[in-house]
Amino acid sequence: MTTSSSLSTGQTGATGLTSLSRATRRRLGQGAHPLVGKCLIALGSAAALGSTFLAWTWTTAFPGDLTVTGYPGGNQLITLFLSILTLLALAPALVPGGLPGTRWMAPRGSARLLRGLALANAASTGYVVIAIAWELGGVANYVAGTWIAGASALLAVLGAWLLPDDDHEPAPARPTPRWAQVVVVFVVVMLGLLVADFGVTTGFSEEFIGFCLGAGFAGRGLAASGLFDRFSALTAANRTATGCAVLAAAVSFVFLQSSDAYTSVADNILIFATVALGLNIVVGLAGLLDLGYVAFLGVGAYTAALVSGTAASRYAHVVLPFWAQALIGVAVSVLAGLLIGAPTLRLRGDYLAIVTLGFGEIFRITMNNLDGQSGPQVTNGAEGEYGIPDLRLFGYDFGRPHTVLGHTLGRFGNYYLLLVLVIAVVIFIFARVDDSRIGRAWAAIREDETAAEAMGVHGYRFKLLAFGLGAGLAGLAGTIQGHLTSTVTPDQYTFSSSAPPNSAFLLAAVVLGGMGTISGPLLGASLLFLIPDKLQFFHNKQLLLFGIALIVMMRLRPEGLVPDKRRRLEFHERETAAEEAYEELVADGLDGADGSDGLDELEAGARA
Amino acid sequence: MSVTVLLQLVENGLVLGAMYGLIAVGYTMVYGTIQLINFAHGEIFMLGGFGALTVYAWIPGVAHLPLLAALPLMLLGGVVVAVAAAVGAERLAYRPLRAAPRLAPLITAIGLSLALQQVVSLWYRLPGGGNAKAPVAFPSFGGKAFNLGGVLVQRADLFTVIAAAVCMAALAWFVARTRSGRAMQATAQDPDTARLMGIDPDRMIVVAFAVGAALAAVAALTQGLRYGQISFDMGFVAGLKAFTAAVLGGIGNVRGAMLGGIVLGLAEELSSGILAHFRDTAQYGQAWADVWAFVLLILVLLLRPQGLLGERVADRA
Amino acid sequence: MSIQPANPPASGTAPGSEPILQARGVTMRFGGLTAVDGVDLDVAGGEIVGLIGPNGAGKTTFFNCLTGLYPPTAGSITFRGQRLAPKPYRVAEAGISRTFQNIRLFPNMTALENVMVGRHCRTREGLLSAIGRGPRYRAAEREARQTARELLSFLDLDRHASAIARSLPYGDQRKLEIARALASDPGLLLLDEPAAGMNPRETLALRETIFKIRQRGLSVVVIEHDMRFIFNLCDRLVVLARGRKLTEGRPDEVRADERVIATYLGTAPGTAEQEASDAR
Amino acid sequence: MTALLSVEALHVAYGRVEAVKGISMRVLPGQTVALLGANGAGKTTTLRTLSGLLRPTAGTIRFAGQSLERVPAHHIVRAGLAHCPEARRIFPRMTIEENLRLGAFIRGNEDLGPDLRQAYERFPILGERHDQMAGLLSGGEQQMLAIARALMCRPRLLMLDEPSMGLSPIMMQQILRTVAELKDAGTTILLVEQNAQAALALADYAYVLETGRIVVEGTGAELLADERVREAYLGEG
Repeated sequence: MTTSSSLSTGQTGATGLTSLSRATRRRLGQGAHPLVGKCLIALGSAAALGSTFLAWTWTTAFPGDLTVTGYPGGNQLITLFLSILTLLALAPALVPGGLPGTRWMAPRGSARLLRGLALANAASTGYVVIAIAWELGGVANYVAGTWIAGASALLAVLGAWLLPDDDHEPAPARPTPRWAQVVVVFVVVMLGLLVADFGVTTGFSEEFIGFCLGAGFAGRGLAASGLFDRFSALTAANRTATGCAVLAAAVSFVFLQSSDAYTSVADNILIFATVALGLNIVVGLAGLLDLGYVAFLGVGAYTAALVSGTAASRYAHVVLPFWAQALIGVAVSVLAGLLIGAPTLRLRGDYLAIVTLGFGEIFRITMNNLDGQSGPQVTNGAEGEYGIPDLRLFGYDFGRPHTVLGHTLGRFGNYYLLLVLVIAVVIFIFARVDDSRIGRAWAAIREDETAAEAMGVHGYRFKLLAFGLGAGLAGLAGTIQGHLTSTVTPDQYTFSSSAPPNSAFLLAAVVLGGMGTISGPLLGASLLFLIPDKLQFFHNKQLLLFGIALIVMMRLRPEGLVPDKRRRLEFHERETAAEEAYEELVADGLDGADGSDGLDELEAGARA
Repeated sequence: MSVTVLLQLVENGLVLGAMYGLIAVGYTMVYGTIQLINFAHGEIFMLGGFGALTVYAWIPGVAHLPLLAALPLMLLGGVVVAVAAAVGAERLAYRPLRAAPRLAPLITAIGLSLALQQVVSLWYRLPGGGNAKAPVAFPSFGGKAFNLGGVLVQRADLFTVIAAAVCMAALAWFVARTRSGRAMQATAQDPDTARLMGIDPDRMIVVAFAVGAALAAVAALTQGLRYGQISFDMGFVAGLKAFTAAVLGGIGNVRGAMLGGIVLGLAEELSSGILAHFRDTAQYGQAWADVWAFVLLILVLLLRPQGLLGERVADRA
Repeated sequence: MSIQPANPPASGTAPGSEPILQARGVTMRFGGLTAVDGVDLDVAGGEIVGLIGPNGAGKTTFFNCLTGLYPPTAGSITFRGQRLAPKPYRVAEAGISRTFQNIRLFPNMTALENVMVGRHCRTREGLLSAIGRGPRYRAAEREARQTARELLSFLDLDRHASAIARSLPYGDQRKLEIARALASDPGLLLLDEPAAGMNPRETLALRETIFKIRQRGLSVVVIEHDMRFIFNLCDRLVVLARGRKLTEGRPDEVRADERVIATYLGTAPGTAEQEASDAR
Repeated sequence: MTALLSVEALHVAYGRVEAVKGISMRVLPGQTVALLGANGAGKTTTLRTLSGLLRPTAGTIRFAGQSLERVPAHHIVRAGLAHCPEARRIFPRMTIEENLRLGAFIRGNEDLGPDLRQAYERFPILGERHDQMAGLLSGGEQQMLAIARALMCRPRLLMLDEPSMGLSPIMMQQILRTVAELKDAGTTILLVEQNAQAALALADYAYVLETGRIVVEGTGAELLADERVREAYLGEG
């Protein structure tokens, strides 16, 4: 959480820095030859690279053991990787127009790419250098390698800022054969997997923070250089290949793991992300604010638990196969969604927010009360349904280790593969529905419901559809979650608690990630899960930081980390003041609104 | 079921409803002026309680005063803290988003609500060394309850009802009779034309936030006195209920908020009380009170979405 | 969609042809205020009717009643012999489409998407079909896209197809609204001040466009203040004043009508001076 | 005589759409100035900019020696510029008297008795129904209320935006008569009016707007005789 917030503030800080220094840069740029900048970058990055083979401190007290000479470890790996990247990124900047064959690296100009990468390296390396002094008590813990690492990373940044701006419109991509495109997509996705794997398996908070800083700034640099745009154009042109690549990468993650330690983290992220995606259909696509969404996850989990032969269940003798559990779980969730949605979706959106919030609370209370004391014994009350048996699907027992392709899959590994399948299904549904008659109807309702209805869109029906679909997908995730955690308790499904998923975290994953997009909630959910998981010192402050992050995000980047094109326009509408044009042109341009506004007022007056 | 029991339920419901009503006013006033569900209002209520407690616990001597003498000081403390928090939130969090799409301020409000809860839970310290992670004790009236023909009226109940009545009368006077009150109504009805009258809408919005916060602080005091404790997370359910009350009464309507509060309080007490009274349904009583309150909200939205004192439900897209 | 004669009918309701729209006694009250008071309106197939009257006469409110935005307090609206339910999406399905006085496009969607939304009620594909994407779905989607492109080029907007609606020039936004309205294959098009904010050249082009729309077999009802535009466009004019129908007839008849001059077109200079000196 | 209000090269835009494209005009103390033009010509935009509800993109507005381009709307009233908005915009859920008192908001807690009495004398119907909800008044009565409300702040310049809009001929005449009375009483008035002839008969000076620009200006009598005015207004030609 905090990293994401510090990330976003860091970003604006960086933007501020960029604009502030633009004038300075121009002045310097006239004096200093661009070659000076490039030399500094090369020198700095090379020295930083070299420093990773030196010791950075003489004590093993700093996590990751940075005392070894000749063999980079811990945070040094990040510095090593970023230094190499920076050196590579110099290639398109070396001669005007770029070294032949490297121009693709910076479609919009290489200066921004270099600045981003140099900054990423400096932030990540600088953070370690400072952390060494901070945690171990002073610069006495520095050795030569520390000084070299810190100074050279800074040198590279200095060099990057001496470079003149060379932003330009990206040249059109050269036509490449289909097979080459597919290869590129696969390679990039696999690289992405390695980066993600590194992040998920970071062993201590310093490494994770270094990773986040590096990845964040580097990502910004790549985006600014136009590489991301080019890659997303590539994926858009090769949807099936991208889908296969991502699926393959996701599956191979589990084969990179030697134990279940990080697979369980990945399982939790997947559950969280799946539900966040479901919520994104409701919030992002249909524009309905659901504050009790986690309850639908709970409905699915409880329903599945009740019919799977759970020991503590009233219906312990009912043991249905999983496909039946899933069907029932989804059906009950959809039903709950329709029951809540039907009366409220006719009203304006704010009511829905509160009613869903209330529903979340009611769900928790009801599950608590069906304990034999305050109501019939169904759910075992606050203690919850425990002893939910492991999943069994086509004779495959998810509780036992299986050897697949010579790799032993543990319990969490089994669930991981199933969850990848589920999230793939959710992504598939999300993408297809978004790009269809239904998706267009949702967008239209979000933009102007009255106009949408006048065009024949049955607003209520489509809102109800979104609400029911969202509830069903959450319910589906819930049916698996119950088996995975083997216990479901009412307190797992509250509005806010320190552990995701809960309604507030889900909403945050969507909002911070990017409403209406697929990758946004995935990124948001990963960050929101990993940050508290990796950074133990946040433990009791994460809800606070997370609340602050929501406020800051709405102020600075309301469209989220991965913005949807349309959303971005929506949120920055007023800045371009175009919407006012619509409104005001009525008030004035037409010098005679047929009095309809006045009539509305009158109508109100007459009723009062 | 005897009349006395029924009357006792009615008494409980009225008192509870008076408290809901006091909080609901804040929702209604803010909604009426800027169409924002101030999700953090429950936390403003909670902060009011802690403000009052701070005066009691930390200002030397206050704890030794007779409670009735200490109450005005505590009330002042609560009101100051709640109003400061609400006005600060308006200024720093909401105002910059005034032109943003509706979702932005609403999400901000959610963030604010979580952050405020956590600030209290993490950093509030009692003189004795306790913290506010769990409910903390609040002074309460000693002494026996008044017995009115079998109906027990606790001292705190009396205080609640009187406080609510005074506040509502003062509010009614403020809105209907004072220049600022009229200006606030004007801003709610037509902000642009209000500006043409020389009214600064920003000021009026601040007034709406402040008045709502002050009444929420009064409500928090009554809550503390009745239950003998307050907690950092009490704003969540109270806020939810109060919002329900505001919708019941017709959101945007100040008198409706009080009426809605009382209807909700009565419904909650009567439904759970009557259910608890009979053996067959006893188990669906107290533990389900929140559920019945919520069912009522759904019913009202279904049958009369504009609320009991129907202000218009603005559904223009 | 029924085929209508391509050549414009003579002014007035063509004898013998059953009107496609029949509004009878449409009344809309807001509390104590009667905004529309017992208005009758018949529109024949292929007819262009102008709806004029002073500001506040209830023209837009009448449109809103016709399109189900406001359920009328009294009166009935029959379209192609079928009584209309006062729900906007039902009205659109029945074949009445409209534009708005203040442009109400979906501002952040592309022009093409805007028009495709207009096609919404002529397609049926549901959730499962959208997920499964069978041949039926693909065909329907292709058809919708095709129709939308065709309409964009009909209104000379092809170059804007993938532009975000709100980035379009004002005049083109008005035209895009018409394209969107046409996408639902309506039999009757209601245009609410389509020429507002257009320059004289654009207004002239708009008139030609409306004639072309009539040639597609549609009837059109237009609210407009630009008298030159309306007199040269419409077969028949209906004048509303204070919620009531003041008069109706051919443009030249209406133009000569004393009452219309008095309430709308303005009193003749002589009487105005008289009036003003009275006022002193 | 120095102008009470002078506007130089005023531009106003909604986003990218420019609605007022360089208007210059003056209002002398005691004058009645009319602003005419077809729908969409930019009349209301001009008034809304003068009263601060909209911000000009360029140009200057000087009122009684003070520049107003950057002054917020609620301070402009204090300078003595009252705006009686288009479509009346009374506060429907307040009584007539409350509406009037709001008109005098800037005067603080002064005794409003004399002003209220004057308003009720001018419009007896308002006096008779002073404690009724304003939303229940008919259109013409609402217009009277709106004018009376604007006068409550004792403005130095009264801006009236289409006071006769949507009124019956009789009511329209009555409102115009009221405007004439105000003029005779020495009120400085900036009038936007649809009934061109009547407005010109009242006006000392008038400007005709077309798509955001002034195309004709002159004294009322001059414009009354001008064919172009009729053309700009009725689209006849």
